[in-house]
Amino acid sequence: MGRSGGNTDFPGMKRIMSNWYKFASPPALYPLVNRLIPWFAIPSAILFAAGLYVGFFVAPTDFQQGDVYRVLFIHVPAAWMGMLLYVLMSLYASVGWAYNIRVSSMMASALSITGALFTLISLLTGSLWGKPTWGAWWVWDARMTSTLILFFLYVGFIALQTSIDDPRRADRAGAVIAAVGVVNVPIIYMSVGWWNTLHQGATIRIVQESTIAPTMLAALLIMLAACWLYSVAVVLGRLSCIIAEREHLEIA
Amino acid sequence: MKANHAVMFRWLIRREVLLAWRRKADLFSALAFYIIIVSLFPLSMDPDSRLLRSIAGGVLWVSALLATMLGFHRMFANDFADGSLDQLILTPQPLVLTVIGKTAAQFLTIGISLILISPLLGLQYGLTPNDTRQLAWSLLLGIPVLILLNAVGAALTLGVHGGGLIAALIVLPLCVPSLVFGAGGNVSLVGAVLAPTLVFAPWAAAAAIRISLG
Amino acid sequence: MKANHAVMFRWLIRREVLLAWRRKADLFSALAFYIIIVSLFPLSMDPDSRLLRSIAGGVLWVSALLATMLGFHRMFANDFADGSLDQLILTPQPLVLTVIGKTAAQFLTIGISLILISPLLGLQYGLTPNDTRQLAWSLLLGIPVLILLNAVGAALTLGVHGGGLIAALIVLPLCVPSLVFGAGGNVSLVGAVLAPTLVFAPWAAAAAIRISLG
Amino acid sequence: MLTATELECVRGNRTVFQELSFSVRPGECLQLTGPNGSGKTSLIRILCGLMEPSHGTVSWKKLDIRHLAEDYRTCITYLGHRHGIKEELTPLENLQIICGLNGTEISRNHAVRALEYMGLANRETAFARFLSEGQRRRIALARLVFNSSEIWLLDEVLTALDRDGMESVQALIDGHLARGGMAVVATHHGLGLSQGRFQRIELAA
Amino acid sequence: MLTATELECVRGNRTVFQELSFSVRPGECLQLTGPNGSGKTSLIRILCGLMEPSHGTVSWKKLDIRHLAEDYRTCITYLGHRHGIKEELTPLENLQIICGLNGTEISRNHAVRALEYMGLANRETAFARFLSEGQRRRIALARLVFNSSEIWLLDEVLTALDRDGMESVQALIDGHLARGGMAVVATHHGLGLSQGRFQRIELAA
Ligand code: HEM
Ligand SMILES: Nc1ncnc2c1ncn2[C@@H]1O[C@H](COP(=O)(O)OP(=O)(O)OP(=O)(O)O)[C@@H](O)[C@H]1O
Ligand SMILES: Nc1ncnc2c1ncn2[C@@H]1O[C@H](COP(=O)(O)OP(=O)(O)OP(=O)(O)O)[C@@H](O)[C@H]1O
Ligand SMILES: [Mg+2]
Ligand SMILES: [Mg+2]
Repeated sequence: MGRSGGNTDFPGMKRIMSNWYKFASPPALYPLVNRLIPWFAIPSAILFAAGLYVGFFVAPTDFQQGDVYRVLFIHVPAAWMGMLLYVLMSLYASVGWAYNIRVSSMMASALSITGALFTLISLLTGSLWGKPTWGAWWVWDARMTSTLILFFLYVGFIALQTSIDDPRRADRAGAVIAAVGVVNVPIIYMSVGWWNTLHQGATIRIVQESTIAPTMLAALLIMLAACWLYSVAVVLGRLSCIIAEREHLEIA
Repeated sequence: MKANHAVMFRWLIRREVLLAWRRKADLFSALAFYIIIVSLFPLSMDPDSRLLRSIAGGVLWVSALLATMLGFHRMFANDFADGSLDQLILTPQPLVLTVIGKTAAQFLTIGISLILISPLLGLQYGLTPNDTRQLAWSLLLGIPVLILLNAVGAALTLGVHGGGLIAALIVLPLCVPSLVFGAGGNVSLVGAVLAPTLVFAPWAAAAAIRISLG
Repeated sequence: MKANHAVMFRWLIRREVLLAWRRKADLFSALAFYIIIVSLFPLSMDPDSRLLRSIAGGVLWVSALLATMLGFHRMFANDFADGSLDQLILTPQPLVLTVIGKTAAQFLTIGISLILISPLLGLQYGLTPNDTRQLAWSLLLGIPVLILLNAVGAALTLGVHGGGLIAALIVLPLCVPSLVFGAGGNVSLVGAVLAPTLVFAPWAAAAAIRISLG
Repeated sequence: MLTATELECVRGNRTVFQELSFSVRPGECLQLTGPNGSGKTSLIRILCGLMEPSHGTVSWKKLDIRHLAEDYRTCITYLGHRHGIKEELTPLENLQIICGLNGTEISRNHAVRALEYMGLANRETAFARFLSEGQRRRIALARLVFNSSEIWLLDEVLTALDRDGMESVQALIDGHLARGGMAVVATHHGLGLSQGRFQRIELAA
Repeated sequence: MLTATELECVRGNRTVFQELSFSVRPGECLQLTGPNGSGKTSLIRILCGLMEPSHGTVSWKKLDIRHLAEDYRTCITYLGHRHGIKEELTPLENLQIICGLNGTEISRNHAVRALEYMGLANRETAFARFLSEGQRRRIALARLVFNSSEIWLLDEVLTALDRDGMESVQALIDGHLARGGMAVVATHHGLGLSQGRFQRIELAA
């Protein structure tokens, strides 16, 4: 009764599962994971350097906002990564739960921290940016608000997992909440949007330059790629730590 | 066997209501809490009627949310602590039915009383009868959502220390849509949120309980 | 004999802090809970800066009250349930000291962190540095009051006899003055409430514990 | 017939027991003994399906209990260390509710007789909160008096009971076995059972 | 010398016992027996001052314990049905803290030795949450190993323990009596004590 992945009830499923299990057994993956890390870490470092250079020295000064706008090169990719990683996290968690693949669940835990971090960065850079542009550290703009809530979702997930000390249970519980969360994310965004348009008074439209200078766009894209590679590297790193910790736990 | 489910379900409801009745204290403190929070705001700010009316919906909704939070993480925790959750799980009834029964009972006790008292509190904020009616409706549809989401949170944090708070953490962000729509006075949208919650939340909670006892 | 009191008190504090540390989740989630609640209010109303500024005090105070309440009613209940409260009472230390030790520990862990985070949240409501300072002060003086009153309530509700009702009905109203003064930003009045609470609440709590164990 | 095949139980990171296979036939009682921490409670929880064995299966009439789910639960009665008695309810309410929840409703005066049998005469309507440790335990046990489910799973069933208490419980188990029921009992005390075939599993620490 | 004079205990509206007088001398053990609900726990709680007798007094060295308060509490060690073990703490922490709280600090390796004596070797640093019922009970009992307070008040001390567990507890009580300590023990099991003068009070239901 404890196992909740309905799939295990089909005859034969057990065998397939146990194969999966062997195939995706953490110890087997451990060395591979470690070998992969530098392949993502180094390129991301290079791209960061490049992106920041282009963004802060090559890209032209914005005629409206002056140089403040350059925060965008960190802010926007961070915001996007934040959202993306949440979806990924839920995916990994659910798969790990349904098919009982430990690595997948560990992956979810690893993703949660990085995702939360990016979201936090987008919040911080956002409000850094908001001060000069909107004259306030914080504005209840729809996008900002929903990002904030996304951050809370991350926090809930992390809090739950850290507070449960049996790893298997933590994985499964996390999967449930991640699944519920990811279903809710669109509804939340929608509701916040509705709320924001309900009180037009408060909405601050983020003024969109009609044409972003190509160098700006380039810088943005480079930074985006850099963040991508960075996340992969960091997540793999965290994954290997988690594996090490848990396997060690099981050996001891 | 199936024939019996009705009987068992009746016993479950009877149990829950009886317990709620014996624990009047919890019920009352939830209500008292609700009333105090709601009455506090007019006290803590300049009594300008327009201002008050504009925050009424929000204050009532958030307070309702909090009042439900206060009690509900104990929904399963008590039964878990004294071992009767084991017994509930081992009844021939599917666990989902048990969850539904417990949440229903919660709604019939705390939920209803919160809803009934709200119009009175609305008066403090000089709500028009029309606004009041709308608010009551939105609460009537919204509070079940809050209860169901709380059930999931409570189930996930069974036996976890500080479970109550963590449950709150998990649940609060999920409550945003119903909060926004409800406080915004859009009853139909609240209903739209309720429907899927009614369908999925009990299963999620049941799964969560299984996981927690693993 | 007296010489030992210091030692025992140190062990008491060590115990409480160690437990708090083991239940990091508790502390951490009390904070997150506080932050979330504070951020939810604007979602439920018209987020125009003037309105927000005018309710900021109320919101932060109510949320603080909640964040304390959610955790603290377990303050003695846990120790009661597992029998360690009996042990605490039977230590050679006077019961009042034990109560003071526990509440102090609570303040040092959850209380302080709530106070420290508040100014940040003030930003969301566009509070002026001046308002913020005032708010922080009122919380610094007010949260001890909330904790102490909660301690009394928790002690009364031990073992959930009919006492629960009385506790809720006594404690919640007692919180109202500090809430109103604090939310109204009147620091000196909050201080005026704190003084007597500091003196009497621990005795009341100690007495309540004795009564509940009867 | 209740069969366990190659059960393995891992709690945290330590294997509590492995390769445990046995079967209990109608009219048979399986007594679990062993030092503290040897896995009696774990085993019983696995047998009722509250816990997953890390390996191996439990089957009832040749079917895995995981698939039987409700059909299996109708056949078992479990009493654990923590005896799910609600302190806010009276013994009578506790008993009637737990029976009702299991689909075996029991009339008020049957309930009263069951409680009397367990030595709670004229305490039926006091709140369980006001009863002593052993008396609460007796409420939980009163469930067994008119209980006809095939499998009893009893953990530390004699704890906190006085002599008569123990005897009446033993009498109940006897009767159950005589009716062709099965019982799995974890206990540190010897079970002075007269009737029924016996089987003892000694779990190692 | 611990003396009880004409104790009466009324719980709710029923008199549990009345006119109960006895005294326990150094090196003497008072065993409380009696059916469930006969008042053993109540009596012990009265003897530690956790409960007020509805009539009568308990005195220690001729002084009413109500006036002695702290000075009395330094002389007693109480273990109840519910052994205040914190599940978030390790056995080691549990033991050291409870000793420290009673003003009798105990060094780490004394603590370890006490736990080993109670059969918790190499489990000292696992969280109590992960221990079995009996193992938790043993943590609470480890307190008695290096305990020099004059009066031990033990309620249902043998519950949930296996054979060895019971024996080591009995050995502890023996040693305590031999050192001239006093013990009041409520139990349903016979106490196989060799040493020390005995006294048994049989409470009626
Ligand atoms: C889902 C989350 C977010 C996304 C996808 C996002 C995306 C963007 C993008 C694409 C821009 C470029 C400006 C434009 O052309 O629109 C921008 C600007 C900005 N964002 Fe965000 N952002 C997010 C959250 C936030 C948050 C949380 C804050 C503040 C806390 C924030 C504050 C700003 C500010 C101040 C600007 C500049 C506004 C202006 O150009 O006038 N954003 N954001
Ligand atoms: N809180 C209470 N309020 C009222 N009556 C109570 C309370 N607790 C116990 N009693 C009653 O007091 C009597 C004595 O209880 P007590 O726990 O002392 O018995 P006991 O000898 O310890 O029983 P056991 O052997 O089961 O532990 C019992 O009949 C019980 O019904
Ligand atoms: N929640 C848990 N997590 C990890 N390990 C556990 C947990 N509960 C128990 N254990 C370990 O599993 C083993 C078996 O525990 P179990 O409760 O089944 O023993 P038991 O035979 O019932 O002991 P007792 O006779 O004391 O009741 C013990 O060594 C214990 O340390
Ligand atoms: Mg056990
Ligand atoms: Mg007793």
